Amino acid sequence: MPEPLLRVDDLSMVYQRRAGLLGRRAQQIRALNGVSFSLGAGETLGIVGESGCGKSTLARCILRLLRPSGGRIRFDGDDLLALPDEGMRVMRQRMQMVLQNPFSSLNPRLSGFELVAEPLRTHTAMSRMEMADRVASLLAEVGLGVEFMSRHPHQLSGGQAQRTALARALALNPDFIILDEPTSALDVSVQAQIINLLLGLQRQRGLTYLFITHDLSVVQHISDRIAVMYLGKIVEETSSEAIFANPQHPYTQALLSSTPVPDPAADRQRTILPGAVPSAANPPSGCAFHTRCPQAMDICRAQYPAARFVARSHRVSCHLYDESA
Amino acid sequence: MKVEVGSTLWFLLRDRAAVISAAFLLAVALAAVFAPLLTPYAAQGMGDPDLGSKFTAPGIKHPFGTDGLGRDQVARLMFGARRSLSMGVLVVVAAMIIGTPLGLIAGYLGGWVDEALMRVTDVFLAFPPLLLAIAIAAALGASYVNAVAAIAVTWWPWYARLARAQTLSVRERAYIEAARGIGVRHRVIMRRHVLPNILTPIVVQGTLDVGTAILVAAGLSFIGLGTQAPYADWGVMISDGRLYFLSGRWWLSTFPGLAIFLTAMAFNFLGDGVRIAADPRLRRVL
Amino acid sequence: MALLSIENLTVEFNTPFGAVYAIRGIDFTLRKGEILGLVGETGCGKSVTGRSIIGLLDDNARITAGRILFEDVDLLRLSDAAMHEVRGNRIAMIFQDPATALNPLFTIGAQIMDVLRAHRPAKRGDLKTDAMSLFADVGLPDPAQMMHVYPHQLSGGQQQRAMIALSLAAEPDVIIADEPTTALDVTIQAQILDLLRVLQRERSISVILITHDLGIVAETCQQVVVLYAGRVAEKGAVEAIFAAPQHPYTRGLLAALPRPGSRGSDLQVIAGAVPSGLERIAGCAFAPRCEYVMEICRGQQPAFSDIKQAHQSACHLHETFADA
Amino acid sequence: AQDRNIFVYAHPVAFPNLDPSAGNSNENVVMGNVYETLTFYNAPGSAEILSPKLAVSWEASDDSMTWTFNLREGVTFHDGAEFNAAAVKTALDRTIEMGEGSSWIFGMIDSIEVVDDLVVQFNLLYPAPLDLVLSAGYAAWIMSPNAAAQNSAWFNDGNAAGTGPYTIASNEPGQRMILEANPDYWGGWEEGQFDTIVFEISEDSTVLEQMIRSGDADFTYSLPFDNYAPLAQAEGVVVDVTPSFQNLLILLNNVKEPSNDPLVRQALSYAFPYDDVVASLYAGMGTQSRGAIPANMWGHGEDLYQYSQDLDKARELLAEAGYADGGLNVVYTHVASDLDEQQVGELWRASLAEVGVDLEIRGLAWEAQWDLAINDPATAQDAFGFYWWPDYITPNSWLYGMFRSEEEPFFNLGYYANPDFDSLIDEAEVISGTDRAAAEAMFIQAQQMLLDDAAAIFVVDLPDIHVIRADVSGYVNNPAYPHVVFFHDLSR
Amino acid sequence: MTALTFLLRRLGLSVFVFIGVLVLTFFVSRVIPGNPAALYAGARPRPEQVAAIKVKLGLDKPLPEQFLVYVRDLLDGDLGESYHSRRSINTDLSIFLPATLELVIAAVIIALILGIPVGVLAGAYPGSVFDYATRLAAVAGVSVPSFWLALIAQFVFFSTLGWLPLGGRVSRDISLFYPIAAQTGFYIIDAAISSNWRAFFDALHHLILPALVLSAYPLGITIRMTQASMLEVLSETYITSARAAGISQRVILFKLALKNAIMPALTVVGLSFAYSITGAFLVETIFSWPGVGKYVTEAVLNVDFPVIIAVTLVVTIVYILVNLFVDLLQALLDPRVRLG
Ligand SMILES: Nc1ncnc2c1ncn2[C@@H]1O[C@H](COP(=O)(O)OP(=O)(O)OP(=O)(O)O)[C@@H](O)[C@H]1O
Ligand SMILES: Nc1ncnc2c1ncn2[C@@H]1O[C@H](COP(=O)(O)OP(=O)(O)OP(=O)(O)O)[C@@H](O)[C@H]1O
Ligand SMILES: [Mg+2]
Ligand SMILES: [Mg+2]
Repeated sequence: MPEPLLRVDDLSMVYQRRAGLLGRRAQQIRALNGVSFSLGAGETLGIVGESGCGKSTLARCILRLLRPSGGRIRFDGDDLLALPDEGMRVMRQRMQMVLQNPFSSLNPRLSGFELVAEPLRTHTAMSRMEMADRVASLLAEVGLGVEFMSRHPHQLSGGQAQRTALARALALNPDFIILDEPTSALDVSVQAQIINLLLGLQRQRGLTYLFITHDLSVVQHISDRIAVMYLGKIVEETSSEAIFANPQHPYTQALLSSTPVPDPAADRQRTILPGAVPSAANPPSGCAFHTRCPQAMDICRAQYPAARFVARSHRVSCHLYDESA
Repeated sequence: MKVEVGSTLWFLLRDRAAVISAAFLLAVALAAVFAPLLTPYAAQGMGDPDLGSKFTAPGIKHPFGTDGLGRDQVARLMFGARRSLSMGVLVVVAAMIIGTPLGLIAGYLGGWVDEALMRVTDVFLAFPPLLLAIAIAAALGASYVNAVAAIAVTWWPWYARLARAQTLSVRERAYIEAARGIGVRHRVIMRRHVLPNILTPIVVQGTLDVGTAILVAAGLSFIGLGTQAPYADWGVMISDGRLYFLSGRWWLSTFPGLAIFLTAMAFNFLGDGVRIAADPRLRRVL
Repeated sequence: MALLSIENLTVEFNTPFGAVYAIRGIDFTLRKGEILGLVGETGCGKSVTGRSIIGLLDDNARITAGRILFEDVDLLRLSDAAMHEVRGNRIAMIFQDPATALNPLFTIGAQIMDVLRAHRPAKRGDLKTDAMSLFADVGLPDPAQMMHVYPHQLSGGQQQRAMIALSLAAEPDVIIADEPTTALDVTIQAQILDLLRVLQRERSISVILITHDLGIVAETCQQVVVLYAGRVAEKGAVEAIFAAPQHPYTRGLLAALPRPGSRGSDLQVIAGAVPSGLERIAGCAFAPRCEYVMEICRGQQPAFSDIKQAHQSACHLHETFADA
Repeated sequence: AQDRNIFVYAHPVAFPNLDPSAGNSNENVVMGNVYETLTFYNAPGSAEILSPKLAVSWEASDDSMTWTFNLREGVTFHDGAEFNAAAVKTALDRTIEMGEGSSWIFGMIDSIEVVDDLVVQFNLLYPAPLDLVLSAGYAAWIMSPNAAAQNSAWFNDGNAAGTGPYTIASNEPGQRMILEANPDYWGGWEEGQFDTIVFEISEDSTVLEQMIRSGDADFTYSLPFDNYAPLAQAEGVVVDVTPSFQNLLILLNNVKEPSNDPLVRQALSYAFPYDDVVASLYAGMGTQSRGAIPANMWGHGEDLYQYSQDLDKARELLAEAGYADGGLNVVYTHVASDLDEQQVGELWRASLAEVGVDLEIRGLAWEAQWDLAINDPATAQDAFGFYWWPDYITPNSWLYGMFRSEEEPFFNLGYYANPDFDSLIDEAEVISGTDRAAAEAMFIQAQQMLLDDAAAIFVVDLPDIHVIRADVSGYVNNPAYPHVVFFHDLSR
Repeated sequence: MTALTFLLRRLGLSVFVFIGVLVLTFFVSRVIPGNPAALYAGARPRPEQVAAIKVKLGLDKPLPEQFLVYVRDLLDGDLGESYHSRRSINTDLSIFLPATLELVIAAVIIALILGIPVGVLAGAYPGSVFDYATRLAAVAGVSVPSFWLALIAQFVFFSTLGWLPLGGRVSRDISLFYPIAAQTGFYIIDAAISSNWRAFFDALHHLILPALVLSAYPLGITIRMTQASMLEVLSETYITSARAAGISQRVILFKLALKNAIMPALTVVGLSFAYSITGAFLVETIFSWPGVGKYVTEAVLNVDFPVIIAVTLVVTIVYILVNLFVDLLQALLDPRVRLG
């Protein structure tokens, strides 16, 4: 098996939040707790999970916008965590990111040209003319005309802004793009446009995506494989088809049943999970899900279930499958 | 605070108080600049006495009367405007130039740099400002420039604080993270992404502050630590006239006082106008 | 029985760039005890409709035409004082982000007692019992404790429950819920929607549920009104509309949703973008994006077709069909 | 209690230091009524220069080296202690030992001896007019031995024990001080005298003026000169103008370019607008100085040369000094809060501009101004606005104080150095006790040297201007005790 | 975390600020030109005297050593002696500080009592005539030079109308016949606790004009801040939701919104309070009010640096305390702020 493009091993991240007015007492927030996965070139991995489960933290750690507190990240053979700062800065040419809210991820003071040209300016020695050409072709690639070079973000619609953000991410011909909820802020009709665009780009350029979202139906549409996160851990990972057809983890099952289906005739036997997602500052013992799990057992309170393969490339962390392993 | 220049201007122009204020300030500035052309008493404006018309009450010849050395008060006011206005503006500009980068760096870099810079700022903030200004002006010697420097020294921490607070919020914006994700250097991020986005509230604050700076400068001049004779600024004029105020020569302090009052008001209205116009949440006022 | 009916409601906003035509004449009816879904994309006027009903539009709003009949009284003609009586008492409202809709500086208990007090002067003891029973009704744990808890000490779902308790305090007939679950996680969303359904059933409260999620409408509502650019595109019973959407916009919306099993394929899209609120629209607002667009669409605004009583669509296509 | 006879003195500054050994400033207005000196300097125009106070008579040895004072009998201090020779020695020894304030006026005293209960003898180091010295308005006060044992803080907390007609009843620092009559005063009391004195302190002359106008105060001074004329018209108010012992000079820097050139100094003197200053700034109430020593003092020379404004002459002199085309910059410093000094500068500047001299006016704190002058003559100001008044009343105070050359100048801040001048005034001082006429001639000759050298610009002999309510009788200004009102002399 | 430990921690942090101010003042005050020994010596000292005093005061020693000596005395609670008045600074401040505090507190109370309701209403009815009038008043308040306003006020209320006294803290008659027994140094309080009502009303009478003049700035600020934060708060969703729940305008404005809006106003008023203590000096001079501002201004002009340092330190402490108070108040008002 060839080395995957991205390989994350046992990644963990603890935020030290200063508490109180003086900030003398640190509060520890375990945002990531032993996350491992790998991603082959040209593949799309979807990450789903509820708010605060650590999706964005994962993205930031991979790009090393944050320094993880443990684990390893290998990108195309390089150990990202071992790279010097300047090396990492250069490495970022190959890995880009598109964020949830297109408006807040575009500097309101810059024009479309300046925004898209910024990566070029940072990493290449192109002349302004060359940059203008390149920006125009990038904009065309995401479906925007040259007039968008002079538009400022507030003059854009949500879809246009997200396209601009994409053009910016594509500027340096990256291999790998992290998409952190790129469509959550958009309307359905616009969401469809962006998803189509992403799919098209992937086909043309052979891009590798890490696609983060909390919307199961979106993620399954675009991903080859899906990882479900709960409170800093991946609880289940399998192919996009299997997640719908054969969800194993009780959380995944609940998630599926909670997701509204636009069909009043659909057969509805909901599992409504009680309670709220526990705080990462203060996670439950054992399996973090046991506080809400309809099938919780004694062992769940005491011990975190190790990941097991219930099928080929179907990984679950749940004590329910202890025997079957 | 996202600013759309167009709509800000539109709202600003709808704010009658701000427009009148801007017009008033423009008039004062023009009167100051073209004072030699506008008054027949230009030499008196710059200090030459005319003992023959000492303490003339306001009348046709001298609409605002004359002072103890017989100088036309209108001319004195016009020439005084040069100093009073420029003192206010220079103080604020100097304070901004010192404070903004410090606050930006502290806010952006955080950590011990922030800690150190902010503690220094705290010390300057805790220092009674007028007292510090007086002490510095006294230490440097009384003069126009020193008064500006003295007040600016007490003023920059406010801008450092404001710039830091703004930076802290801008730093959390996704576009900063996006820029870092692209690999843009910190220096460039600070200059290109943070600075322009924190500038609006700082400039708004600056506009508001000019009025107050003029007041403080007038206070320093009032106790003799500002502009030196034979020149005068408005604070000096109030101070010089004060001894005679209740003894029938009311015009000496009244007019320069009014000048300061109206000018400070105009800056406040203008600043308020800009603040409101630039902040969509506040636009309801108009 | 029509509890609330909106007739030709038209709302504009004054802005520096001219008038924003937020609502361009909408009609729909809410019946007693039903949940009506108001769906549409961003900016199509959902919230403005909701706020018009309860009389809390921004200061720069102008209602230029229409009536809002509540038990046959036109709310738009009520005096401030009379409208004040309606608010909370007869019609209540829940907001999108419970974190911002609760006053951070007062305990949940204090806030609910303020509402109770506003509607019937009573002794503190009574208020407290009532407040606690309301907390119990919306499924908040430990109601007594809730009296002393501040909003930030609750989770998002609990905050929204508290908000719902607040809106129930004066036993209103209608609750307008403006995207009550958009800020919440799916699992929590399911809880809240469930709560709304229970309340509707048990107290026979009518609900206007504003959302942009067709899934929620399908699962929760009996009736649905689809808005597009400040107009009603299609309205009717949920089953009818989802089974056979008539308006090209509704069809487009449904088709644009990713569905299980469609992985990797291109989604259907509605080309173009929603018209700006600044534009006056002569014909059908959807015409520029409509794949079935005809000559007439650009010049004349379509009226509702009477497909069935329970299902109406504003599209010339059906008129053509009907004529034909 | 309201039937008290109250006199209100609206006073322009707070009392800095109430220790009679150390205070040498405005607190003299309190000291002069609470404490007394051995001798008293009479107001000019009296038959005698001195009159007895706590001493009833005194005599000097022929060489003026030993002075014997016979003290007044039956005097007690406020604290009950008896006034006698020992008390005098204790008090003056304290002052000399502390060495603060004006105590240096006792520099000639070698020792003080108690000869008898009421006889005290002073042995001097060099001949000096000790009777004059002991009449001084500063440092010569006699306090009770108990008080002498206290430190400055005790006095400054509002305590006092002298022999004077009044005692301090209460002190609200910075605001108000109340004196009450000492019923046992040796001078006795008569009907109509004031039993309560209130000092109302306000730095704001406007307040002072309003108080005297409205009858809220009986006495004040230090109003702007321009305000006296209208005030004199007001009913029930008398504006009392008499010559003082104080004058205003502008010390010119005698060692620094360009004013080290006598021609330049003369030109500066000729360019000074004397008439405008006297007539306009001082509202005609002062007189242009003639030499250094004011007119009401012996040693004043009525025939001395007096500069007057003559711009042509000034131009000529400048041309002669090599400044035909102007290009001369002169820095004038004044006390920042002193509007009179400032306006002197403004008027002078306008005149100087006409002869091509550029005057820069700089207002400074007195300490800063003094510091600038004393540090280094090369960086000092060129012209220094300067008031002078004598510590005890002798003409040499002006000449010695401001113009005698010194190793390290202290108040000779124009750095005037002329050995002939020095020896002349030294000799005059020695003979002044024995041959007043000869000494006076020598002082006048010395002043002529100053005028020839244009060592300074002698601007104006200042008046003492006091405003007093008309219904108060018995007031006579005594410039030897500046602004002191001897309340015991007054009645309503 | 209890309020006590919070206080202790905050104070701990303040110590740094305090030391910074101390160092800064000490060295700034020593570079002011002038000769403190000469000042100490009196009006016209002899060179020998000055030299002797220099030694006596330790001014001949190197600066760091002088600083250490100063700090040692300071730790003993001794602020030193004024070179100018030769009085103990502790005593002086015990007289002048209460005088200033009395004035400044009165001004701040006026500002809050008047400013908050006015600001609330102005914020509630934007665009109304009342709003415009209020804006004008608020801007006028922050723009008027206090020393000029003081002159005008004297002209109107003393010279023209004769209603109020020209200056001072109490009338002479009170000092002579009904003296106030000093306890706190606040005349109003001292007179009240000794039931000296004549003195009480007289002191109040003297306080009105300077306090009003001094309140112009904090009043303007209070109105402005309250109005601005009201505007902001009133557009918050929780206010809309309170309206939707049918809560009356009065409750919304003065209970629900005000609690959210009041903090910024209190914060700036707190700051202006601390600053007024020295900033009030012009007004103090004009009203012959024997306060700290006047005291320290004179000290600066006289290079009386023990006084300069002492007053700076005292004002810094007041500043720190006021800030602390405002923080505590905020913690009290806002449950989200944890006293951690
Ligand atoms: N800078 C930070 N400091 C401290 N804690 C943080 C920080 N950023 C995130 N967290 C915490 O870490 C946890 C994971 O946050 P993260 O943003 O990765 O979640 P997410 O899955 O992206 O959620 P969402 O769906 O809301 O975007 C949360 O509990 C969050 O509160
Ligand atoms: N105060 C206002 N001033 C100007 N325009 C407004 C105002 N409030 C709303 N609008 C405009 O009215 C239109 C309808 O807004 P509304 O808030 O009802 O949309 P919505 O359907 O609720 O959208 P969303 O899903 O984003 O909440 C939008 O174009 C909006 O910009
Ligand atoms: Mg996230
Ligand atoms: Mg909405």
